[in-house]
Amino acid sequence: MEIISEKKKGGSSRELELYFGPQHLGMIGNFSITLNVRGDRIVRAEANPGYLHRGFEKLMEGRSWIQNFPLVCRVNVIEPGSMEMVYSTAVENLAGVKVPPRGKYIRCIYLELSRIASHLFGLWAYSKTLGFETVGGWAMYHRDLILDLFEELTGGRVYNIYIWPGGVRRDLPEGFEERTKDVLHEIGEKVPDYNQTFFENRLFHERARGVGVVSREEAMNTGGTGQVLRATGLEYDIRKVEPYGVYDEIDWDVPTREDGDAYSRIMVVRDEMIESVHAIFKLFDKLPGGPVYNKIPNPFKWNIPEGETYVRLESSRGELGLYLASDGGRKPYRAHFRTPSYPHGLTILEKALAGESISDTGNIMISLYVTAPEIDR
Amino acid sequence: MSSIEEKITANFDGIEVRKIEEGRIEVKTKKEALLSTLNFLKDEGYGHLGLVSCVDRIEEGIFELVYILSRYLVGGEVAVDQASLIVKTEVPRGNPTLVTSVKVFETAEPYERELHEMFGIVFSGHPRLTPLFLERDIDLPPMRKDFDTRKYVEEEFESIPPVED
Amino acid sequence: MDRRQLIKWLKEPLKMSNKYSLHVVYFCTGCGIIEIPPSITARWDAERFGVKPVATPRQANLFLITGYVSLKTLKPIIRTYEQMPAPKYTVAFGSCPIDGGMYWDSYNTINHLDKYIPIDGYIAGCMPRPEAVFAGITHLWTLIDEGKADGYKKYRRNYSQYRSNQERLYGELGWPPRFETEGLENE
Amino acid sequence: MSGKRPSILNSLGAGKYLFRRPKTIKYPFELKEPAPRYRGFHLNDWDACTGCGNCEDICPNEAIEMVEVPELEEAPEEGRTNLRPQINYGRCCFCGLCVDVCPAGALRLSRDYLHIHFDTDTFTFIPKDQKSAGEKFLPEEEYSVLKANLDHRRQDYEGFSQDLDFSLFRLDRVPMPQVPPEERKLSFIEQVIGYTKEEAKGEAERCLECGLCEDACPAGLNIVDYVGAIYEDDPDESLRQIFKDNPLPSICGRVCMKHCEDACSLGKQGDPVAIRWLKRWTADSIEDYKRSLELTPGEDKGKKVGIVGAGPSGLSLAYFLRLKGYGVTVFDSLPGAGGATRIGPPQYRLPLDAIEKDVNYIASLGVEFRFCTTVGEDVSFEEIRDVYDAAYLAVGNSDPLSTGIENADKAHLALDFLRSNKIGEGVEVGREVVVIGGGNVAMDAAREALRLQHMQHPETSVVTKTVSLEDWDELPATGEEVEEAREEGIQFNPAWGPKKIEVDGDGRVKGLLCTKVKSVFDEDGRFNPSFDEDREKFLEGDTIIEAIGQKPDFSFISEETFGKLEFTERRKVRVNENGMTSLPGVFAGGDIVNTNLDAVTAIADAKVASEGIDCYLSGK
Repeated sequence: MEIISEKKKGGSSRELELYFGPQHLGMIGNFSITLNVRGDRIVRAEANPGYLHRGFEKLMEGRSWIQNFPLVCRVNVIEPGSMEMVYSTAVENLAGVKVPPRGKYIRCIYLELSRIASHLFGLWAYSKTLGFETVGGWAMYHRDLILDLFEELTGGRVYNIYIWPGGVRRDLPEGFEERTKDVLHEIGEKVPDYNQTFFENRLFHERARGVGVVSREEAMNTGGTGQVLRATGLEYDIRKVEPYGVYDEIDWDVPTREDGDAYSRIMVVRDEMIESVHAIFKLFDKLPGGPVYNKIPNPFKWNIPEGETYVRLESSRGELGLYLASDGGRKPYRAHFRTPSYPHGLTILEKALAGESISDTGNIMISLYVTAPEIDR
Repeated sequence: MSSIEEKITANFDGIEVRKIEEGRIEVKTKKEALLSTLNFLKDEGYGHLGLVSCVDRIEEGIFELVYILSRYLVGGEVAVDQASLIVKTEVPRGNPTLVTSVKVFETAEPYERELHEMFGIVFSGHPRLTPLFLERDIDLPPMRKDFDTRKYVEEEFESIPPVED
Repeated sequence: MDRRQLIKWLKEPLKMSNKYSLHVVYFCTGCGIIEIPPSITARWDAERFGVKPVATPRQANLFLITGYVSLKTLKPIIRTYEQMPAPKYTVAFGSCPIDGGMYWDSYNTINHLDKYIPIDGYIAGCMPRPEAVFAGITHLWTLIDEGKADGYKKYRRNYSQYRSNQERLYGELGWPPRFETEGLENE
Repeated sequence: MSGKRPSILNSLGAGKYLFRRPKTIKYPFELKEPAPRYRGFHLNDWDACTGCGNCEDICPNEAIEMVEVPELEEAPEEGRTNLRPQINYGRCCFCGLCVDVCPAGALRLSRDYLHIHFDTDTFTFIPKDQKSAGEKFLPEEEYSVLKANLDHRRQDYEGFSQDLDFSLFRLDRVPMPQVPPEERKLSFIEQVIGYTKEEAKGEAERCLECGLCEDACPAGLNIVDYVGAIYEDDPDESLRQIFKDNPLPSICGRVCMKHCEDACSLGKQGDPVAIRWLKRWTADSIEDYKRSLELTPGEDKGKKVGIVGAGPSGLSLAYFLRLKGYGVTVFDSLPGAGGATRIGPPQYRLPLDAIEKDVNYIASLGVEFRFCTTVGEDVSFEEIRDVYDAAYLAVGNSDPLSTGIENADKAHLALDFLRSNKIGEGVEVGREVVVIGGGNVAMDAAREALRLQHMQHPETSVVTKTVSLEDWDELPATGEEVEEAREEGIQFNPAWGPKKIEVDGDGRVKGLLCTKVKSVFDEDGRFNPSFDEDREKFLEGDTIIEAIGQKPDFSFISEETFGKLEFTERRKVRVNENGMTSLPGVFAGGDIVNTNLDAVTAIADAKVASEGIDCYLSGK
């Protein structure tokens, strides 16, 4: 993209300041971007987060270890599963709690299911922004089928509050495996329709190719992880780089693309969904018996020894980390979530939007899968 | 090739390196030596700054800044099973000023803005140290330990009367 | 349409048409917004209740405040509410607008939403499921029938109290008062 | 992929869905049943709920508040309050932690989720259970989705409920190492060996800090604090908390009736916290109380108090008064302090050195003990009333009762039997012993007799039998005691009344003739047993022990002062709220005043009397 020369100050190309504000049809979540545009070219974009800031880390310092368990899954509403997993793993590292093997498997099944649900939500948001209402309807319908599975497994549709330190909260209800496989088969049968209607649709190619390009060096310099990196050909996936749970016990591969534009990111998301569906089948085949939960000490008296830990895992949008420090007391001393949308939404988005047209703002933002609650915490 | 610990201790004095858990190595440096340490580590391949955080050690009267570095690539290939570094430095609570590390890691720019707003740490040389999240200007930065959020809610919000018809 | 509905339509066509075509302003204020896409797409289909999302507050008459309200979001909420044309209704989702919910002790979220803008209906749940949303819509219908959904009149009547509450929260707001505050209390 | 540009018409393929059935759930007409584990509004079974408040403590959003429900009856000693959780759905996040922490398993979540209203006050609700509250719940046919809200919900629509292997508390107790029955019945070694440090910490960690035990304890000990201090590795702090209300931890740690454990909320579905054994661990693990207690007698108030009887009540009063700075002299006819606890419970339950440990500490506070001095013989009660500014009657029930049946003189009296075995020269027992009585003293006598039999007749087969008026479920002895006695092979004959002691030619006891008991208490609950005369039974036995209770012995009080002493209708000394009897300056406590007849209530009376004496003597 050539940079518009400074000379043309007056006339239609004088610089305007527009608010792609919190209340906007193209905006998913509560986030606002201040666009300095000349004509319909964005000269400079400035992200303006903070609309969903609840001061999570301050609240966590005021609650005991088990009281934080329902709070922590509310950091990001689109994929609560990975938040619970990162908090539980951090607490287990600090307190030295072991998780039984069946518990680990159920955790990974639950994480993969919430990854698919989160990708389907992203697909709805992206296709809606590009005008494909039907594809959005399908994605949301399939996501709702997965939410019914969550409701059956954990008792809650969206906030599942399921993974807690020591394992998972309840065992699988009987018949859960068959129903999950039916839902996954139904989604699997729809993939050709998705491809034909959306992924191989020329309109999508026109709108997404070459838009919002983030090169590999740029992504690596500004903390990009997840699809942003994998779309530039780098197989950087925390489930492979730092295996957790049972991801190293099943074989699956990391889909990548080359160009690093919106198109490649969405195609990486699509391939990841298909990969997750296969992973769940493999996990169910190797599901061992036995307990799913090692009882933690009495929650009112649980003093976790002094220390700190940094845990990271692969959420649907990139590397999700948690720096957790304890001073030996009943409450966390400091918790800081490293959420994937933070660098994507603040540094990479501003770089990617520069020089693009206004109509592609929503397109680029959602292809980077920027979700507002994660940035503000 | 020698492990990263020896390399660090070889090149810097007055630095403590300690393995705190599986895959995590803690590197404690002085405030002044921070930028050179980060530069050195970046050249060593630790190009991924995951997080810039701050722990308010109120008893010792210091802010403990935490930089978490991991590796993207090892010799061109994706870095598998590589330990991450937790680089720590201390800043007195009295006047918490520190040189910005945006020149070394561009990722640090929003994190430092947040720490400025939440703890009141001034990063000299930062391109735009403007508020990021908060709408109301609270006199005491909210993430400090001496800021009591429940008392703040009691005074500020509960005191506003409900609307009688 | 059974006879009773027909008589209602003939008697008050304006209220009935207003009731059965609630246009929701598209503003994702809180975490409850994640239950709105399933409600408006195929599986739950809010269109059967006449609920359709629209882009700007100018075309909307229902404002769904989904979940907690942080201080920075409250300003656009108040502006959006004030920009909506007269017969407008607000429905608040979940526990947070009622009494603070999970973030009751957070320095950046408000605990009682009805101190700043009038609310016609609260839906319990954290967060409410699509069925609860539709039950909320039918609750709103009954309120409109009985003429009790008069949040906007209450806003105008007690505008000085609302305005003073808002100003106590933010110091000075960036826009002039919507209605003249003196001499309006007794209207 | 990027070579051939896909045609624009591809997406028309989606047209085939035009002719398929829509997947919409037509909500008000078609209902999607919530999952069996759904987390909706709360259900609370009021019969099981004890109002312990654990749900209120665990709730991260302070949504639960314990509220008094007047129509429920309160029973602190059984650990039931009339508080019930009130849920504020303006705060609740439906996480279910309260369900996982409820020790009684009373709180569950239902599958109801509909409540819509314009008034925020209706979102606060005291959940009731479907069994008792008809008006709160609709039967199946009347339930309609649009009408459902907090006021009326569907009957037995339980959702997320408790699962004991996922609960936030541990139901089973850390096992206490004890000597097995076959081994312990051969000697007097202490049966309960005691916790190690880790075991004590593990047991103390179970306590949910709900405080039901503190309401049930007659002496109101700070149980949550001292158990918490054990968990925090601080036995000194734990001892300080105990000594605020109870100066005899070593004694009470072994023989207390543990009202607290009956009230413990964990006891509803599992083993209560072993509070008594933890108190004993604190007392045992600290060698010298003095170093960790740092208690000094109050500055001298120049007044002296005479205490008659060095039992738990007398000793505690001495301790409390010394802290207030009064001079104290304790009179007791026994050679050592401890009163009933000294001569009653045998060595395997309460060894003498445990008693001495507590007594020595109290003595070190400057209490003057006058042992082997019987009030009424060596010194008169009137003398005490004149010399001392106040007197305290704590003589306890020291006079054993006899059945008065034929040849009753041939039988041993339980108290004398136990006393001589513990501090006297001991008693010879035959090969078959029959103990008359069903209380704790009878259990002690029977188990002690069994041990003596094994020691005095090593190789021969010996048997001990007990006969009691009460049937199995009415036995006054604590369940544990009866259980341990049966483990040791003691044969029980419940619901049989003693009629006549058979004696052979030269006066040796042959056995006991008993008649069947129809009922022990008459219709308005007073003790007046009725017998079925024609059903009789003969129990062989060469030694008979009578353990049917004790009564106080007021012979040391002169006639005219005794006349002025008022009694309640249950023959207990009447005392006002300060513990003072009708005689001015004379206070009373212990078994002669309260009806629990145990050490901890005696200590509670002493605490009340210490405040009373302080006010009386400083003229308030």
